[in-house]
Amino acid sequence: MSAPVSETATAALQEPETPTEPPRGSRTPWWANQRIGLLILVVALATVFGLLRPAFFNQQLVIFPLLRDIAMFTVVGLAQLCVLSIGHMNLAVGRMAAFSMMLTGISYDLWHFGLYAGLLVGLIAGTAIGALAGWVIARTGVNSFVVTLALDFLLLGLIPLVYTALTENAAFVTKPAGMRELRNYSLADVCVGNVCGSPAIPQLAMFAVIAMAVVGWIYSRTRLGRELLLTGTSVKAAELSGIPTARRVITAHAMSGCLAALAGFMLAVSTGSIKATIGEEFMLPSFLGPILGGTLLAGGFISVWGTLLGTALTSVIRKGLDLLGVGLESLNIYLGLILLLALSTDRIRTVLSDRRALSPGRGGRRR
Amino acid sequence: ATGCTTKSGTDTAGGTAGDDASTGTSGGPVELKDGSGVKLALIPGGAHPYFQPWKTTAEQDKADFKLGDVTFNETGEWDQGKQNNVVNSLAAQGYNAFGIFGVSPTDINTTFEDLKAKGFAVGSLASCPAGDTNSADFCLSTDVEAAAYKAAKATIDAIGGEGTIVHLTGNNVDSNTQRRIAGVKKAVGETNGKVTELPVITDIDKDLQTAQKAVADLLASKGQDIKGIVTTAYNPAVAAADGVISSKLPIKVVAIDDDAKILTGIKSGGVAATVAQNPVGQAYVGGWLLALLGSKQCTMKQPGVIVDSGSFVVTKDTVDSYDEERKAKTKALQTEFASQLSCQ
Amino acid sequence: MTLFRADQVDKLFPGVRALDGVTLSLEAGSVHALLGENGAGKSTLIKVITGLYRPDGGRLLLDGDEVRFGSPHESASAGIGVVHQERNLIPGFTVGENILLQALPTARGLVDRAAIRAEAKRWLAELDLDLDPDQPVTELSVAQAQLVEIAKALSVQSRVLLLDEPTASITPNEADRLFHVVGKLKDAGCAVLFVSHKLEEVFQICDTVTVLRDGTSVLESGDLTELTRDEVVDLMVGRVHEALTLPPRTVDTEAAPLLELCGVGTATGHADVDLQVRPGEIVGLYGLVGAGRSELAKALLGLDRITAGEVRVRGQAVRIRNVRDALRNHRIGYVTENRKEEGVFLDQPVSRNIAVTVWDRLRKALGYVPAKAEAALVAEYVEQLGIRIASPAQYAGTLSGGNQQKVSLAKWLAAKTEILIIDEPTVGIDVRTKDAFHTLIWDLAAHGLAILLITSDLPEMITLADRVVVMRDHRVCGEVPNDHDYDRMSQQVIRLIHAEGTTAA
Amino acid sequence: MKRFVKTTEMTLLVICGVFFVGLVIASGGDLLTANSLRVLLQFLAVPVLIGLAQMVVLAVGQLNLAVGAIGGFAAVAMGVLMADHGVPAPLALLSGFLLASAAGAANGLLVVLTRINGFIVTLATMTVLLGVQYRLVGTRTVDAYPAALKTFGSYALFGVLPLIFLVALAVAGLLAVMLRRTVPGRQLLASGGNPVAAKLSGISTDRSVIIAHTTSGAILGVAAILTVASSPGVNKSIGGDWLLPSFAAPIIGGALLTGGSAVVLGTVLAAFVVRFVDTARAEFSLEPSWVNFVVGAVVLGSVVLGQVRTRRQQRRTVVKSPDAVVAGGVS
Ligand SMILES: Nc1ncnc2c1ncn2[C@@H]1O[C@H](COP(=O)(O)OP(=O)(O)OP(=O)(O)O)[C@@H](O)[C@H]1O
Ligand SMILES: Nc1ncnc2c1ncn2[C@@H]1O[C@H](COP(=O)(O)OP(=O)(O)OP(=O)(O)O)[C@@H](O)[C@H]1O
Ligand SMILES: [Mg+2]
Ligand SMILES: [Mg+2]
Repeated sequence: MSAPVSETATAALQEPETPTEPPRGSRTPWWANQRIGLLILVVALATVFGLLRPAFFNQQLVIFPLLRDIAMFTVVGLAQLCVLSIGHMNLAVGRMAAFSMMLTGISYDLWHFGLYAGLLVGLIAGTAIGALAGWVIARTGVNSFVVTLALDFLLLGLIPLVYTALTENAAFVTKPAGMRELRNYSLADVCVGNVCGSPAIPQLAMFAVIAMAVVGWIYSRTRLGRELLLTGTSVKAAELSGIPTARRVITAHAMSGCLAALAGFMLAVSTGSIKATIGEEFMLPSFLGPILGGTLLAGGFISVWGTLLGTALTSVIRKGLDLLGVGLESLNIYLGLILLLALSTDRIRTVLSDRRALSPGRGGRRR
Repeated sequence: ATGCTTKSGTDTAGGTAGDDASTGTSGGPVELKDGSGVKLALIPGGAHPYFQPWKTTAEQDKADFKLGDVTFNETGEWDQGKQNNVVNSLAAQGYNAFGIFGVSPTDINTTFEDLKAKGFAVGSLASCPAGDTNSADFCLSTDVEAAAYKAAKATIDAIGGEGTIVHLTGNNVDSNTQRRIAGVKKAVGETNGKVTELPVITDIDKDLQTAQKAVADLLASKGQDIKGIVTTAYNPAVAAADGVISSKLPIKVVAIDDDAKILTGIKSGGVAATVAQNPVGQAYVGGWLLALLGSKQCTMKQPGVIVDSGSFVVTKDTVDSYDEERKAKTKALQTEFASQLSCQ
Repeated sequence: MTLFRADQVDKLFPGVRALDGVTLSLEAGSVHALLGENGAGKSTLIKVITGLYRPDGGRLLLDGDEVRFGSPHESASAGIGVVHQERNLIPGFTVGENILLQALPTARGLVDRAAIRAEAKRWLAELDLDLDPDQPVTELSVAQAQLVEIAKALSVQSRVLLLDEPTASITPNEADRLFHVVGKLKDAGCAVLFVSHKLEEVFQICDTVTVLRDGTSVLESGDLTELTRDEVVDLMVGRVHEALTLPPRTVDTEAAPLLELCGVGTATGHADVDLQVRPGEIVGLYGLVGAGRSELAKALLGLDRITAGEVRVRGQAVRIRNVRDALRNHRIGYVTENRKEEGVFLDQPVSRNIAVTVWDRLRKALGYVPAKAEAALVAEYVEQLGIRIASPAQYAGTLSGGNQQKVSLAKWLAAKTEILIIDEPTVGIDVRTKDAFHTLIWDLAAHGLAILLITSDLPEMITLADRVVVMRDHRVCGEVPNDHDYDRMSQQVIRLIHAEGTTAA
Repeated sequence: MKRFVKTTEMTLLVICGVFFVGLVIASGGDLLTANSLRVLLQFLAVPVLIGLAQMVVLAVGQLNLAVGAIGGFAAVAMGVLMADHGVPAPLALLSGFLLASAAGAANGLLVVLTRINGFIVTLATMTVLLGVQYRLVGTRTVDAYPAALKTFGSYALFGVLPLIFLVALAVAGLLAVMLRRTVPGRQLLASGGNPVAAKLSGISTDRSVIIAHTTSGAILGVAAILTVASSPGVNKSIGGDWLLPSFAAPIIGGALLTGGSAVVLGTVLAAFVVRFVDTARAEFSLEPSWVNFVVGAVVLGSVVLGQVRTRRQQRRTVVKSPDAVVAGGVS
């Protein structure tokens, strides 16, 4: 395959004696990489907490639930990441999780579905509600912030109505076979011959691994992912390059809804029942993970690993403070301060690396 | 005494049936032999005035029963996931007896089961799991339906047995709220139509201003028709007491709990009555029980038994004496539980 | 008398030495040209002078005294006015406020609206611009916005005025008004710096010239009367620049048109537009700014509603729904005039910018795009178009304008389109790259592509087009076959435009 | 005037009118009694202020997630100063106000100095302030403050116009004047509308960001004062429910998330709309679920309408909003 450009034109277009600019990316030293910085931070904090409280390394009681939490909030973060990739927000992540789990709950309670059939129902419901949000945004052009906020209110109204109508205790308590196992089993319960996995790693984490793999693959290897990122960089340019931006907006929101449903399922499994308030605490972590990890609020750049690390950072801090016995009167103060400090060091690293490259860098992105 | 209902069906007769030969006197509490191995954790659902007596009572437990250690940890912040984390962290640090107010009544059994599976002593305090099963060793809690029933009764009494009342409460999608709504409905139903109830106002316990606004709107639109307000959540109680006074309407407010703010209201007449619960008793007796179970001195004869910790209608007349009654109830609880135990 | 002098100025960006010991002197009562290819460092120099960038070396002298500007505010107070290359108006503010933004007049602590109106009127009048100072700038056309910016620069009453490509998007008419003002300033003893890629203008109004090449000054304050156009170009390019010669190319006028418009009307106001483009033919679409050419192109691509008439592609009447449809089903491509917003993805790697149209073709099962195939394809176009990049992972936003434009074109070549609509391909692009683009467009037509060329640059039109279709007020008002004779052609075209004596504002 | 007819404000005004008339009819005229009107307005004061506090930060292109935390923290600080430390009311209120402003200024400074995303900065300060708020009051409800303050909080001119509502309106007026008629206000909007252009015009966008956050803090300080004055007491729940309404009001009111828009009137009107929904809830004894449903629908409806209109206008737009940033940016 060759472009219809002749030798003469090509020759005319060449710029012979001008030296090429050195690559920009390779200029940043490894220690200024945000992901590596985060990783170091997480490991360092874990070490400090572990030294102060050896119980931090208790596999069953600390590491296991910690990893289960990180896994769940990573999926929550990925749900937000999908819409962030196109420069949108999903303020209804939590409520989408609640909505899809409501259908999962109905499928268990009323239709007596199996564990995974119910999960499938939930994922479909999540995808559908996400697609609905995306469709409204694409059709009306209204800001995603507003649409998902309004959708959040709508669902906040709808969900309790359904729960109070269908259940006695405002929760679906039927537990299909396998749910308890999924909550408690770790890799220690997976054996090949005599070799078993670590008891510290919950089986539930496999959902996060799958989600990360799929999302990571989509964004780094497929046309869909690239088109989403380009849509996030500039909708106009994307539209004019033949990307069906409206469809991409719907896809991104549908992916977000699907992942929210998965996170809701993980929460339901790890706490025990399917209730109306599932996902209420999802919103802030959903932003925190991706953004700490380097995903841009403005769209166009995402990091799946960063989301995992960002989520891990906040979970580890919280867990460590828990173990240190920091009471509620100080917990949030420390949490906020550590977070600010951690982020400032990130900034300091960037500045340092820029200075090494002999110049001020690009100003911080707005918002 | 107020008519405390005990929900455990098998043991309505009182504290004499089924004594184990090895236990102490059937009428009195069992003596704890050695509590030094017990590290007791009292875990409320989150920060709330209701649980504040737990903090001091925990220390009292430690002193009275010579426990190895006690802690009071409210960092779960009304989130079942976070509460589970707190529980696990404490377990990792060697705590082995847990008195827990489960954030989510429908989920807490799962947490209880996890803890039991690891061999810890677990008590459900101040709230019982939703449904018919309690996976903890016991549940020592206000019977919320009964308490709401009493509160509604008190309201009906206060308005003279006739008129319209309204019920203000918290999170609609919570099984305890549903029980409270049922309790009030029951009391209203018993008046054979003399008292009517407006639709329940739910979800206004999140913060004081939401409650205040809801009360003000209610009074502005329906204030003339309402004779009494029964509240079964904290912020609405504070807001209703204040709102009624400033609107100068002749409405009787029945509140919940005995926070300083509300007791002042009772004394000044702004609040007709309140239904006090028994947090001290829950923490004290709960701690004692957990120590017995945690030190393996005793086991429950009937795991999962549910006991009402009592609820007390406080009016201007009883405001100075109700605490005595409550203390008596606490004593009685120990006796009551003694018969539930089989000890070495 | 030297009013302002930049002495041995250095400026480094990560990985780029944008300025390397550049010296520039501005004399009172003279207009000084600053020339150079794309990326030579002209805008950077201006930003250093105005205090937007801190220089990494060298001195700035105003009236012989060394000055340091920490911010544009300080330079403005020192009497340096500037029109930047980029559009810099605040949306939501009125024309008046935008003009006086640097120093809003106040009365009793509050912004004085009457004063704004009066003062803004004065500067608008200076430019012969009939605009209401209370009009929001969002309602302005590109040209009007550009003129408002010039008014803004004048309003600081500067002794030194820096103009960075002020004429890139205004009509010759408006440019003349600007030159008139520049003349007045010159007579009043101001120093004016003028940056432009339109050498005719430079020779028309400038007295002296500084030429930059790759961040160094290769000619300092040369006298323009002693230089020829070719000499200047040679200096910019750094070698002898040969005049553009295009090989002969014939169009089969009998061939069936690839693209044909019959009486097309659009929701944006076009009516009765007839147009035909044959394979191998370059049809020029000329008109003044705002004549509706770009909008016609966008309507063709389904971005606006077509309300009347018929669009035929390869003889078939079609309804094109969107760009994807145009690309996939009709092989039509559109190189936009708005490079920065619509042409390239500034915050994405060059590779993605080029490959965006071909993922469809490269993708395997599950939408998987093999990185190797993508890289190979990108490398091919990077090489053929001579796009100057350090690596395909470099962000398009860090490229110079000319290279960005090449990227914007590359994706349509990669898509193997057969009908190409090219809108203002060489705005803000230096002479040499411009010639290269002309060769390229010519070459594409020779290979059988049907090309619709929209440009407001008449010499470019006359160099390239086979036929020139002239548009005015959203209607086609005539067609001239091109005989490549500049004088005759330009007369014919201008006459068509002004046939009824109306001029576009 | 012609331009006004087409604005979001106009749409909202119409919606407000329709709602009000509807409610008056539904209540059989009861809504027009002095008491009902007073209650309606009394609970508008704080929502208006928190909406404005968010709006001014949105105007410069930032977000403030700490609205509730700053307000709650300041309110609790005032309450505790008066009740526990016996500080005289005016002094306590002033300190609370200053604390809130300082918290806002801290937000701004952190954003500017660290260049960390404002979203994360305010999230972190929110967490810290929530901690401080709890540390100050614990689980108590503090209400031992002077009666005069409570009188101020509940007093209504002619029995209809609550003082606190008038205070909120006054703040709105001041803010409007600041944004429309003062140089820092204009510079703030310019920084939000097109930061690059603002910079090139010699405006310090950093300063604008700090001013915006500080103003936001100050408005929240006023909101805290009104809360203290009009609540039965202050406890750790104060401010807990402010975040979403703070966004809803300006966004329904027509603010752009990208910055550069000053919609004081729109924000106030949007607060009215939300308040009407509340009133309707009481009037019809609706379940809260239905109210959320209605709010969701109204938000979506009004904004879709507004969007259709602005899109029509934008057809003719040439000067672009800030995404037209120069390649490479300006540091
Ligand atoms: N903010 C920046 N960060 C990094 N590199 C930059 C920045 N601004 C400019 N450059 C680089 O500096 C060099 C000079 O750019 P400049 O914009 O001054 O060129 P110019 O002569 O104005 O070109 P044009 O004619 O296209 O406007 C280019 O290589 C450009 O990529
Ligand atoms: N003064 C103006 N006020 C508002 N809109 C204007 C004005 N001038 C032009 N426009 C808009 O621009 C449209 C024409 O722009 P278009 O880009 O299609 O013209 P063009 O011939 O391609 O010129 P250009 O060289 O600017 O690309 C007009 O129809 C109108 O919508
Ligand atoms: Mg330039
Ligand atoms: Mg055009």
